[in-house]
Amino acid sequence: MAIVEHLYPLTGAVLVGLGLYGFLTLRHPLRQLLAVNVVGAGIFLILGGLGRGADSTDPFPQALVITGIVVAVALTAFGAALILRVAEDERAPDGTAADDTNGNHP
Amino acid sequence: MNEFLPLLLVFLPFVPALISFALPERMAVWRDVINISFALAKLALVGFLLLSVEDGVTTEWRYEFLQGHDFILRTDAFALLFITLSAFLWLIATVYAIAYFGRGPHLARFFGFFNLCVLAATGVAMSGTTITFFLFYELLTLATWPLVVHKGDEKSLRAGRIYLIYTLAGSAAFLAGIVWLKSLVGTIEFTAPPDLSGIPRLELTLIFILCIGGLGVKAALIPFHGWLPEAMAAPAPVSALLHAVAVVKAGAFGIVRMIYDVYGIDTVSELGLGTPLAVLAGATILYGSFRAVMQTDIKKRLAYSTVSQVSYIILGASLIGPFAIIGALVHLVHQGIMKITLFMCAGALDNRMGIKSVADLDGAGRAMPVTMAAFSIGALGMIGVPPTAGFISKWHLGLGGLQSDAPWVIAVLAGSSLLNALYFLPLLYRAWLLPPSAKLASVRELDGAWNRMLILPAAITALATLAAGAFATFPFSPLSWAKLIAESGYLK
Amino acid sequence: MSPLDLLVAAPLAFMIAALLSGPWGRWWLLAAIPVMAGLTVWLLLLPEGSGHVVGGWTLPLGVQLRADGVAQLMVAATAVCAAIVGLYALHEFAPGADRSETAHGFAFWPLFYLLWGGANAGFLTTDLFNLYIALEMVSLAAVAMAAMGSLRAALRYFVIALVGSLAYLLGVALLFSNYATVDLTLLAEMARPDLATKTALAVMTAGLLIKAAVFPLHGWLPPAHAAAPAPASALLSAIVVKVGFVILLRLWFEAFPAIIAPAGLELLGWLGALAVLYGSVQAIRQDTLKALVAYSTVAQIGYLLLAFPLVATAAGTGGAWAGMTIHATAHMLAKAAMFLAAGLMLKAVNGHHLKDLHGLARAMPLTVAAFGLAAVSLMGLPPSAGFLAKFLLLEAAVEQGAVFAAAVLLVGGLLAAVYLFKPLAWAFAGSDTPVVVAKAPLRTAAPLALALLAVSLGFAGQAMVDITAGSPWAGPPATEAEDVQ
Amino acid sequence: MTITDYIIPTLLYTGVFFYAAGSLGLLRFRDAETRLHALTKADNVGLGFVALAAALHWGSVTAAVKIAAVWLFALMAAGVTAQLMARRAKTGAEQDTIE
Amino acid sequence: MTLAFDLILCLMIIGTAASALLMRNALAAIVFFIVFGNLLGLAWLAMDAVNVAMAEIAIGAGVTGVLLILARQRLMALGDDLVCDEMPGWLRAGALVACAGFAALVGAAVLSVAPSDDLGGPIAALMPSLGIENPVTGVLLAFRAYDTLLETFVLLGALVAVWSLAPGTAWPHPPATLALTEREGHGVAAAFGRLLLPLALVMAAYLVWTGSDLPGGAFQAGTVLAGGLIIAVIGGAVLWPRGDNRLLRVALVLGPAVFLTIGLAGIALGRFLFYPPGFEKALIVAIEYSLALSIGVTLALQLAGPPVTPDHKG
Repeated sequence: MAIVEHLYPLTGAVLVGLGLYGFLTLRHPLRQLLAVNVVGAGIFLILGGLGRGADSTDPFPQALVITGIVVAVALTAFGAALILRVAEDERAPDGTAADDTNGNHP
Repeated sequence: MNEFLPLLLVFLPFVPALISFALPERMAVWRDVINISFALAKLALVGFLLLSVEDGVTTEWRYEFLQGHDFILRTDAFALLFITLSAFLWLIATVYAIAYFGRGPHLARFFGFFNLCVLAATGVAMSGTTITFFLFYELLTLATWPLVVHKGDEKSLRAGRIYLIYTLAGSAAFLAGIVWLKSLVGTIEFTAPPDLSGIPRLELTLIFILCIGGLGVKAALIPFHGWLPEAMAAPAPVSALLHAVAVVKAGAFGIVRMIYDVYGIDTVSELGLGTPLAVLAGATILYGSFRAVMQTDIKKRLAYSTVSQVSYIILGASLIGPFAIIGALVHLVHQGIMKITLFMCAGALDNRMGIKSVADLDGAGRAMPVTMAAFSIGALGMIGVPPTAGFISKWHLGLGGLQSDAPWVIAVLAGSSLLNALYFLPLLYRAWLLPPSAKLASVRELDGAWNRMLILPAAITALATLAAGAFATFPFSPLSWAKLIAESGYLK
Repeated sequence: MSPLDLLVAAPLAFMIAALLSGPWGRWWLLAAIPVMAGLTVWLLLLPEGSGHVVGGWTLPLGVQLRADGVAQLMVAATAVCAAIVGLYALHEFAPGADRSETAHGFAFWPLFYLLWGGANAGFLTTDLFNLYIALEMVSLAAVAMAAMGSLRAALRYFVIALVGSLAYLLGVALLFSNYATVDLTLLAEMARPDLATKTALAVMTAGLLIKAAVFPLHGWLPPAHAAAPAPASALLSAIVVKVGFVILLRLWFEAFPAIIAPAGLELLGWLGALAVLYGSVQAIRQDTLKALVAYSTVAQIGYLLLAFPLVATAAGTGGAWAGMTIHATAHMLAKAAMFLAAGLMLKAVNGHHLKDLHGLARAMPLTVAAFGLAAVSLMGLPPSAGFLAKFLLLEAAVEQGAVFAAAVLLVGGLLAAVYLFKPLAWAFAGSDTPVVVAKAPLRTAAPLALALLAVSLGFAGQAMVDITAGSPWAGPPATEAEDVQ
Repeated sequence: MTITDYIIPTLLYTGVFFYAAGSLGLLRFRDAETRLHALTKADNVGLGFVALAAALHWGSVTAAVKIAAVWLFALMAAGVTAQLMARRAKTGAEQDTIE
Repeated sequence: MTLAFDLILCLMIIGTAASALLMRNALAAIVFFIVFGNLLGLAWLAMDAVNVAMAEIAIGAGVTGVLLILARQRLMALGDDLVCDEMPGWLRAGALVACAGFAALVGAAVLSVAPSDDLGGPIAALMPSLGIENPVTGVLLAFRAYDTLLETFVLLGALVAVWSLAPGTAWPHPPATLALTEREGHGVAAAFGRLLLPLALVMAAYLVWTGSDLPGGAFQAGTVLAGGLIIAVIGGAVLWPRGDNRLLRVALVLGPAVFLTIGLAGIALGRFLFYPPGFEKALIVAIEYSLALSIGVTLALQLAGPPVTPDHKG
């Protein structure tokens, strides 16, 4: 039965939709980052789930997924740092926390 | 004959352009010397070519910049007519510009772009294909913009903006036209008109309208003339160059090429495109003259006069007949010489005495007799008084109108001459016959080398105006050359 | 031995070197330029279409690299841009006063090489998953560089770029599941017009359109490109957006030309037209210089898409194809030149607005000249490479009777003239010579060289056309004819 | 069927029982300390039973050693986190809560 | 595994994902995300993809979860409560419909493809020549070593990118400390950290070694190492190094550098990233060990965030 074979990739499709909805409706960048990670997980499930044979899973998509996960975490780390720096910058618009090359501390 | 000669001729001004850009202001003398010597060198080169072309030898240089698209420079008789004019007037205008600006600041840029302008104008003349023509035509637009905005004040910037919008829009239309035509008949060389018989009339008409519309912007055909009076904000040497040689002539030149070398007179008359264009040109002539009468600013009056006078060329070209085309070609040269005289004089009056408006002219003839004499010759030429050059043009155009069964042309010419008289004669009257103001009385016209250099070019072109009229039947006169062109190619 | 992998490996090696060298890291550029120049020349000398699978494995397992025309042209243009922008950046991204590292001065260089290597990787590979990684290399470096100017704009860029990457990845996942390969050349042989393929193509295209900042998905570009430091802006506008564009080309014209619906091509063409018009109008409305230049990028990318339907329907001549790729190249050079020139001018007057440029043509004639020459190419005026591209596209449009596309090409050029002559008019305004804060005579050479190249490449038109014609899909009927022989 | 086939499920169910008890405690108890108490103790016992079942299932000494190591790690981690969480709860640094 | 198990697992995955997205409380959302990641790991196990399961749990749930928690904590300290503005209902409904439609489209596309293990056979055929038995490692470090090479540079580049965000005065100081105060239980954590770091090292080494034949490998090992480092930092057993610490730089680039060097050395023998016959396993293991070290340090520093000015509390 198709649905049974496709259970995990279909779950992946649902995750993609859910994550996208979260991305569109959540207006905080960190929450959007989380939503994007959900989308990513969904894509990986599709990639891996459709590479599943009778008794084993194709190692090729597995490798792609691992690569994808690592790339995703690298971007998430950078994104989180960027979000933090934006928040810091907004809290201190006079440049105390930002690039204070002008050095005009009070 | 060396095949690189056309290339050399076109790109010769590039050398003084680069040198002018590079030399610091304190070496201005060197800049002047180099500019003048290159202008002389070019004139010599042109003279050499003139002799060979008269023998029927044309040289060309080709480079395939894209498959199926040749870049061709060719020295045919028509090209040489324009080149001779531009080389001669370049020398004149260079001398005049040096004297006009003296040792003002930021002239490196001016002379650099001035040279590029001449390069582009020469390229326009020598283009052997529509695409080549377009390349130089656009380069001309670009090179003149910095000249128009040279003063940098609000008025010049506005003029520059208007100039760009008009001319670039025109070029876009022209480009669309030539690409369209190319897609129908392939590359068009200006040696013989291509066979257009298989192409729908509507398409041909539309392409013609696109091309003439595009070229008409630079030629200041109504309703595309709006940029020209605005561009008067530029310094006098620029106005002289733009309105006598480079820009408007490039447009008029292009229209002649379109009619005679791209479409061919047979196709044009078969499509019935000549008469509407002639009517438009006639309307421009009258409109321009009429507007000129109403101007109080001398340069503006001259500008509208240009609008009117350039259309004589288009009128002659579109009438399609032996006399008409000769009139058109000869007027290309004559109008150049006369108009540059007028602009140089106007510039000199402004430069020396601050005269800008017609009302300031009272008694100027007594303060600056040589200048005003030159001005008067130019003005009489414009009106068409014999034996000036202008008379020759108008005579041939009138004959051409009769020959082409368009007697209304005579009316246009008469009306225009009347209006010409109406806007030039009051100037002459004021300058010669009214007493000068106290301010003017103190001016010594020819004191100092600078001042003599300022007056000399106008005097030379004024004499040329007389000579072109008086010696019109001599070999190498503009008229004989125009006849040569007409006989060698444009008359079947 | 082959330059294909070295062109990626060398920048990465320099990235490591720069990381290890601390405050001296920037000087590796002087070694990188000759190395990359040599490799690029080598690449250009390769017979077209030559390639290999990395590590000596075979398809469909391995990653295939290939030197086709568009890759050769893009890699070469990238090398020129990166080298010159890098030289310009030597001053801007330098150690602090006491020879100590600064965050930007240190971090720029590894990111610069990452971007360079990533762009080369993207241009040279035929593997869709490998392209994903290349895309991320470039995006990561690009966002970090944008963050050096404005954190806020960078965050916006980052979030949107992330969505674009994931959309692309989703397509890759579907394609792999469907065909058991991610190699373009194999996909081209197997392509079937089924639901999975179409869905994959749609989401990948959407993702790439985001990355290439195509209207209406361009929103992230102007703030990010306008705020970044000049060398970063130059790299972003010149190189980064082109990577997404090249992948789009490969998908639409190499892997799946057979299943692309004409409606899809038309849609892209319309988007391109809207981008040209919208970007130009927005550029006209800007009163800060870098925002103007950034919106110009939005408009210029529109031309690339405008060409899609023209390329697809071109009957063998490949004129539209050549026009499109030459436009990408010309835009690379001209836009990099323009951003660098803008950076110099703004730094010199210590301002951001167009009116701050008042009279600058007298104080910095060479820089203004560089800006003007770059503008000539962007406006598509002769004799620049930009003109050549526009001319070829116009010719294709007229031949195919695509009146609307032809009109957009012409009107777009006019609008470009309107917005580009605005800053130039300010530079020519007045009659006094303004006092500038900082003149950088040596660095002026960078934008000038790029701009001169953009203009003079117009003379090498046929050479570029020949290079780009060496792509497997440069003209579908012609390629088939060659196969028959 | 050998005897291990009966022992393994028995151990598993026992483990699950302890897990269930721990989770129940987490849900039902009032304050942080008692919740921690339920979680750490009951769950680790549960894990122990499951680990034992797994070790028997594989039936090799190396596997058993690895599983024992896993259990020890878990115990240690649970102890440390419980400590830290309890301190946190005590000192009243209460900004990080899930209401 | 039975269908019921798969079904329940999938429903739980979807449920936790929905909770992670829809919870108003950010911490709850992140916790649900971590649970979601772990359940995904289970799903990968159910699909016999143990390598992926380990990566997902360690990196997808673990590292990403810690990243999010840390980011949230620091944002809270800055007065950002991570509460999203409510969107108008009609917009949300529109988004819901659009996303549901999109999910349905993707679902339909997924259903139209029959799952199959197409490349398992060709890969298995090539594995003996590599001398290793874990086919996923084979793909990662042999057939698609080029991808993996680039990916390690993405990871390295991401750290440089994080560093580039440092405020002007902060570089090259260390990132904000994570160490607990005495009152928060510094002593306990320190003891645990000191114990765990060597254990993590051993474990990472084991994971790499076993990764050539059994599930495991550089990425999983690197994550374990990163975890050990983070816990050691929390306990104060290890201090964050300065950004310009030479040893640190060497540790960061070691993996990518070794990988690249071996790749370039391959040119001498034929092709970039070509492993000479007989040396495949040795080279792969060498790459993996160096990578694991670099990945561990890189991930740990990515978690730490950009450097801060010394007097600045993170």
